[in-house]
Amino acid sequence: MKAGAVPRQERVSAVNEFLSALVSIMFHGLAYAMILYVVSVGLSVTMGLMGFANLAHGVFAMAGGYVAISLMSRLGLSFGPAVVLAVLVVAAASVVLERLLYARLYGAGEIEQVLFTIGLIFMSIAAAKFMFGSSQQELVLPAALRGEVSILGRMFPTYRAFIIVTGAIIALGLWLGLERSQFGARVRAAVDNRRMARSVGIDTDRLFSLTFALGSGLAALGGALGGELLTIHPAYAIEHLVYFLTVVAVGGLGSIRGPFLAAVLLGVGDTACKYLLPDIGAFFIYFALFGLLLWRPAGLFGRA
Amino acid sequence: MTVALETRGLRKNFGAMVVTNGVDFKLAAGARHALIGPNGAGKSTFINLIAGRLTPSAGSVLLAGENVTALSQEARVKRGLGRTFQINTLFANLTVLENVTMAVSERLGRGGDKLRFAGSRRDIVEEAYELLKRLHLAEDALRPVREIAYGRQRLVEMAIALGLRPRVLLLDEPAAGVPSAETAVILDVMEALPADMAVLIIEHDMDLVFRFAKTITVLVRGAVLTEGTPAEIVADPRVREIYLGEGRHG
Amino acid sequence: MFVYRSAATISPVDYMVCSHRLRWPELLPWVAIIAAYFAFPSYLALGAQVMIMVLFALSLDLVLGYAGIVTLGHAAFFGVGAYTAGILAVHGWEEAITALPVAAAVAGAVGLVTGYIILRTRGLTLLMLTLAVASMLGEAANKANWLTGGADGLQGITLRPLLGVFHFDLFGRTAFVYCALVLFAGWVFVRRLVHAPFGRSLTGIRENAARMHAIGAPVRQRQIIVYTIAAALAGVAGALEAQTTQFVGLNVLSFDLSGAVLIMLIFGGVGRLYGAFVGAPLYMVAQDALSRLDPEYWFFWVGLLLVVTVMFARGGILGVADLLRRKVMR
Amino acid sequence: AETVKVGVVLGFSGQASASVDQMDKAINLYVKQHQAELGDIKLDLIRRDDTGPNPDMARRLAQELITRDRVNILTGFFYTPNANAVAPLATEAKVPMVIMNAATSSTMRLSPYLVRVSLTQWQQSYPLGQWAAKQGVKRAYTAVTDYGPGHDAEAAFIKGFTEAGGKIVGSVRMPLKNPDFVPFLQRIKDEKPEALFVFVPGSKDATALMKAYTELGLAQAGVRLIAAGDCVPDNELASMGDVPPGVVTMGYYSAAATRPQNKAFVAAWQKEYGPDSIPSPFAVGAYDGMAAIFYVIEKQHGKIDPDRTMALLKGWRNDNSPRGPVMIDPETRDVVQNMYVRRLERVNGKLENVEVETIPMVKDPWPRLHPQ
Amino acid sequence: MADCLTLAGVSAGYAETVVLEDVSLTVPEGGTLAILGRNGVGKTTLLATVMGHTTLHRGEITFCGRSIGTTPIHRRSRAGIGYVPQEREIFPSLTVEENLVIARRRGDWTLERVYELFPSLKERRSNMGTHLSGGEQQMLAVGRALMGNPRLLLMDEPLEGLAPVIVDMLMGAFRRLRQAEGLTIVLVEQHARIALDFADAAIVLDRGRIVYDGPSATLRGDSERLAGLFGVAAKAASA
Ligand SMILES: Nc1ncnc2c1ncn2[C@@H]1O[C@H](COP(=O)(O)OP(=O)(O)OP(=O)(O)O)[C@@H](O)[C@H]1O
Ligand SMILES: Nc1ncnc2c1ncn2[C@@H]1O[C@H](COP(=O)(O)OP(=O)(O)OP(=O)(O)O)[C@@H](O)[C@H]1O
Ligand SMILES: [Mg+2]
Ligand SMILES: [Mg+2]
Repeated sequence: MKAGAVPRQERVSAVNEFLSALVSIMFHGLAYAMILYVVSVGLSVTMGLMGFANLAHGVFAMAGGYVAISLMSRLGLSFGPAVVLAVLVVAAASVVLERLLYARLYGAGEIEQVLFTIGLIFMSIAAAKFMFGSSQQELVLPAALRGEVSILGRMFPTYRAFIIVTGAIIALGLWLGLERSQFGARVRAAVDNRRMARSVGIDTDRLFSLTFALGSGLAALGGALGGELLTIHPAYAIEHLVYFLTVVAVGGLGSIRGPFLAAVLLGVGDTACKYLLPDIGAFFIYFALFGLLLWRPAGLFGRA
Repeated sequence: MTVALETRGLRKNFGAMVVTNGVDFKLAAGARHALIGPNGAGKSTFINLIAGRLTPSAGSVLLAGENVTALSQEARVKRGLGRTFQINTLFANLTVLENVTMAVSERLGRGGDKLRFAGSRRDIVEEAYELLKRLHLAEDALRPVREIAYGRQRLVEMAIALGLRPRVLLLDEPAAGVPSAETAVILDVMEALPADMAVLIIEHDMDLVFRFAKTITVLVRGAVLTEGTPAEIVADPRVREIYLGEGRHG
Repeated sequence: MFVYRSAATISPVDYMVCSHRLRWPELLPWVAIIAAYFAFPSYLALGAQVMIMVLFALSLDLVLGYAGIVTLGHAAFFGVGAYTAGILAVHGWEEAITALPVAAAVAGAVGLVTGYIILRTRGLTLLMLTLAVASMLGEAANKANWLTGGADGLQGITLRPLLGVFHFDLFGRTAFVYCALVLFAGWVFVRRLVHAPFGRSLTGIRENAARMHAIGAPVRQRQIIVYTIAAALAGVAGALEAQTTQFVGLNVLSFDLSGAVLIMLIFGGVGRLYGAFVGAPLYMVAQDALSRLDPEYWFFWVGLLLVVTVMFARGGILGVADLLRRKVMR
Repeated sequence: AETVKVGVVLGFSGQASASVDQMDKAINLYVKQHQAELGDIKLDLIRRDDTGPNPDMARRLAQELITRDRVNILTGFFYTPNANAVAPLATEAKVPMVIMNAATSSTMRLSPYLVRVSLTQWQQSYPLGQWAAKQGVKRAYTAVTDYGPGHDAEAAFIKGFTEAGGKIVGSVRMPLKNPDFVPFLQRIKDEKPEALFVFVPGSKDATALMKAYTELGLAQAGVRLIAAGDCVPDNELASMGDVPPGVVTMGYYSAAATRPQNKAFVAAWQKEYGPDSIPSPFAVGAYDGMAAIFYVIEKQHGKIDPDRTMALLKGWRNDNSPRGPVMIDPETRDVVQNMYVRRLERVNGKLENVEVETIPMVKDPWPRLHPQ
Repeated sequence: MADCLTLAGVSAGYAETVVLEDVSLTVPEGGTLAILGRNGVGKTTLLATVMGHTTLHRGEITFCGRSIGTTPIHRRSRAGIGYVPQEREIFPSLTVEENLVIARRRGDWTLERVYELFPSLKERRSNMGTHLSGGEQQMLAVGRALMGNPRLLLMDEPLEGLAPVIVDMLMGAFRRLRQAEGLTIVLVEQHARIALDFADAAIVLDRGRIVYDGPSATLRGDSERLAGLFGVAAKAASA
């Protein structure tokens, strides 16, 4: 055997190592991204389409998580039905909240909306703590989602693979169902000018209730599905707020595709940065936010 | 004749659509000039290019011989350019008087004063009030703009521009939405403007145009179709076909 | 906007010329502060902190209320001011009063630079950029252990007695009076500013930037200037905090603080100069009282207070006050 | 009768409310159990919420407690910066201050009126480093949260580990606001060290970290997890999922400890707060803090003199603590206690920190290594 | 012919402010009514009141025999009232086509037909609503109202900012609409001549009250009376 053989082998293994690092960055990044996406796209809907600065969006995600977990632990439902039911429950509850409170603030300035939603966050933190205690809740995954699966010759947690697939399906569904339908246009019309929208026959109240339910339902879905990754605890809404806002801002307000791309960028970027340059890990998100927003102030898919 | 405003090969496109297509245009000091043309011909765009609200894709804008193409809107205003907007662009929550005072105090370079109270310059407020009186707006002086009728808001548009005492005044459909009776007010005011002020007016109200303008440019699809006196323009069959229509204004 | 009803008797010109005149209710905060000093000698520490927040909220009002720039990162400047004053003191500059202008200058410089970069954007984008600026500064302060003490906080601040006579006492008397005087100066300055043409033009920019351009106002420049001024003012507030607490922790740069000052201002009323004077004390006193009654769940009640305020008191406490006054005058 | 006022400054709301909740429960439990010992001395506990790492607020609250409520003793202090900000007041007002949690070594030097009953990072991570090396671990990786206590833990572990002959193959500092630890652990998994030392603040982060450890199968890949006790708070174990057994931590208290003092404590706790409630080390810190405070009150018959109090506290010793013997070093005023090597195991289907080795009466090594 | 729109003793305004006082009028099905009057007399307020944008203080509004005084705005629209507001109120975040499509309701008017009427809109179909010239926005506002296939069309100065040829074309189109489809039209217009030429009946408002109500022919021939009503003599004479 020639002398050069050993170094070549080493080189091959270095390349392999690099590739496998890449695969795992992509994998974990995507899993994280999908949860960010599902929650944030709901915010993109309420904030972008409806123009409501809903900082309390995370509350609905948290509620989704709590409801799903309670359904599982107290009523013994299994994961799937619990998540679906949680989404329905939260969406329904959000409509009540919307009719009673949010609706009165549609005309108000964003400043008022900010104050109101911060108030809601405070109340939700206290309420969650009161009802469920201050420690975090464990989401018990069904056996099928535990353990690892092999992807491209590496082992990966099944749960995360599941998240990635589900997230992608939801994204596709939303894109087909929302971005390409008239629904979005109607909502935007209603936000631009409520009176005129009504004058062309749009029932803005009903439309807003529906939209709001959709946004909060998505949040609940993200909260419940992602409960294992972004754990459910009373301060959930405030803790992840910056991430949700970032995804929406970078994606472009009101867009459905935008947050997807933004979530992937941020999720994978964040993961890559933690993996490769852990010491500046905390800065990544802000650098990314800074750079992306200065480059495209309206977000990746925002309307100018 | 001194040229107050000139454009050379001015061009603007939005994406693939060319809205202003190489316009060479001159406005003499003291001119009373009208710009007419079909809807979407590019008249407002032309004004926006001159005022610096839009950046041209090519060509240049000269104010009193100075090339101002690269300058900001505010720099052009400082060099004597004033304009109105076709679609009301006002401080809706401020009073009518505040709206106009704002313009006057910017003209006098006082707008950035930080440690002197705004009210300490009574002359500024008085000048603004005088303008309101001329435009028959005095009774509404202390009402927030959003509460007054649309037609009167159009007059506030005009008052703000006049508060700048520009050497070149660009008026984008000042009479649109102003009832016939009040158009007379606008006409009066315009006719009383200083003789050396160059005025370019866009208007679809041909009565007003023919009474006021000494010269007219017809813009079609972003390019100058023809230029001439009112009589020449009315007589031009192309203009009648494209813009004026038959049987009227004859 | 004033009630134009009362203007019927005087000419519009007179009315506008007089609009900056000092009205008696404007002196109420000062009466209250002096009264508080004598009436609540055991609450002076809280009083000093309230006044610092008032000054901080006042600076935010310039940006948010007058210039219409919504920011979630105003703590950046407060923090920079606090760290500046703190670091100066740790390194031997133990004179408090002269440290204030330095803190203002440093915070102002940060405001100028960041403002220059981010003020070209609007809305949510701007909001996120302000947040990013503050967060990056916070992370940097955490990392720069050697300078800031990192998460353990900056220790070892000692100050010479003010004017060589008044040392910062345990009861907070000196701190109270010191903060009150600085706040007074800040108020005089801000009041001048907002009643000056500059302040009016900020309103113009907020209302309709397109028109401001068209009347020849240098819009961006004015925005950057007001952002810088507000940053400097926030820096002074931060410096006061560092000096009266004699400690600086990472929280001075936190999102929580940015949020808190925003809440206080909106609670009081935005864009009306006195929102800060009403919002900060009420909010802080409410928080203090509620947290004493119910240390575990007090923020539920604070949240409820905010929600109720928004529902029934648009425009904050002062907004309601205005409304009531108008009703009464009818 | 005398009244003793004790100001308790803790973050009842805010990020660490779960841990503070434990402390509050412990305080109440102690008072309930021992009230009688005070006789007719009235104990007035005044709780104030500093809302989190909020030094200015903590300082203001302490100031008010001192000037307005005229407290005799200050206690609580979850966060180091808060304790640090209050320390000068303790000196100025001569109010003894019993730190129930904040764990940065240098804090003690800020005032002669401080004592600490919890622990220091050095006290726990330094011996852990030594222990690990002695177990034959050659190559270790450290991962800590990027803030003061994390830095301390990192330095302490590395010092202990390398002094005993180990080698550090890599170190990473993870951001404070960090929802997902998987990327860091994946990287470490790829590096294949023999052991991974971890410090993260308790509660949420701890659970997230343990989950990531489980999910990635680090144990199966041959990476042993050795951690500061904060990573496995007893009260959070139930929500950590299928953590593979064998995680080793160093800590001063485990609810699973079998010594009688602890059994009695846990029994009393569960009687009070329900059978599902499990006391955490935070609780024991607060519990012992109350013990120290009760001690000085009784000794002085309710007439608290600051200097006498400090003299009493220096050298105070309690053999009845649930954590085993504990005392205050008269010199540094810092806590001296047994440190336990614990292994995470499933006992009757529940995860527990089983004490496997005791390192008796550990002093904080930091002052020795960092002379003034 | 049945009455399409009736106002009986209507007083309306903004919040507490009363602008219209005791206004009564009737427009028969397929009829056309011109509303004239000076600046700020309440013309816009009148149309807005029918649409439900204002506060109705007193009186009754009947549309196709049904009282609609308290009906929500969108139901009025769905019942067949189309509205072209004075300030156009194009939805800025929608494209031209979206502006039209969201107003679509079953009927003869389709996207194609609107584009046929205003070919320049078709060219700009994917422009954002406010990236249109003033005149184009006006066309869009009219087109949007037509998309709803109304039985009653309320138009507040729909000709403002339109080129003379387009004005001619549009007025012609309205005439055909009225004849072919029996559309009822209420038109506010500053140019009295155009309005009076077009409408069967006219009302003149002054400070919120009706000061003339009758056939437009009467006014058309009587420029003195017109001038007396609201001083448009100069204008009318010059036409
Ligand atoms: N921001 C923009 N993006 C794309 N197209 C635009 C934009 N602004 C204007 N246009 C188009 O440019 C053309 C010229 O518009 P402009 O406003 O200059 O017309 P105009 O001559 O003033 O017409 P009008 O008399 O109706 O006001 C129009 O067809 C318009 O749709
Ligand atoms: N939002 C409002 N709040 C209070 N008053 C208003 C409001 N809008 C209009 N007004 C007042 O109502 C009166 C009638 O206004 P309206 O707009 O109906 O007049 P108009 O006849 O349509 O005038 P124009 O010819 O200028 O369009 C005016 O005096 C106006 O000041
Ligand atoms: Mg135009
Ligand atoms: Mg009108």
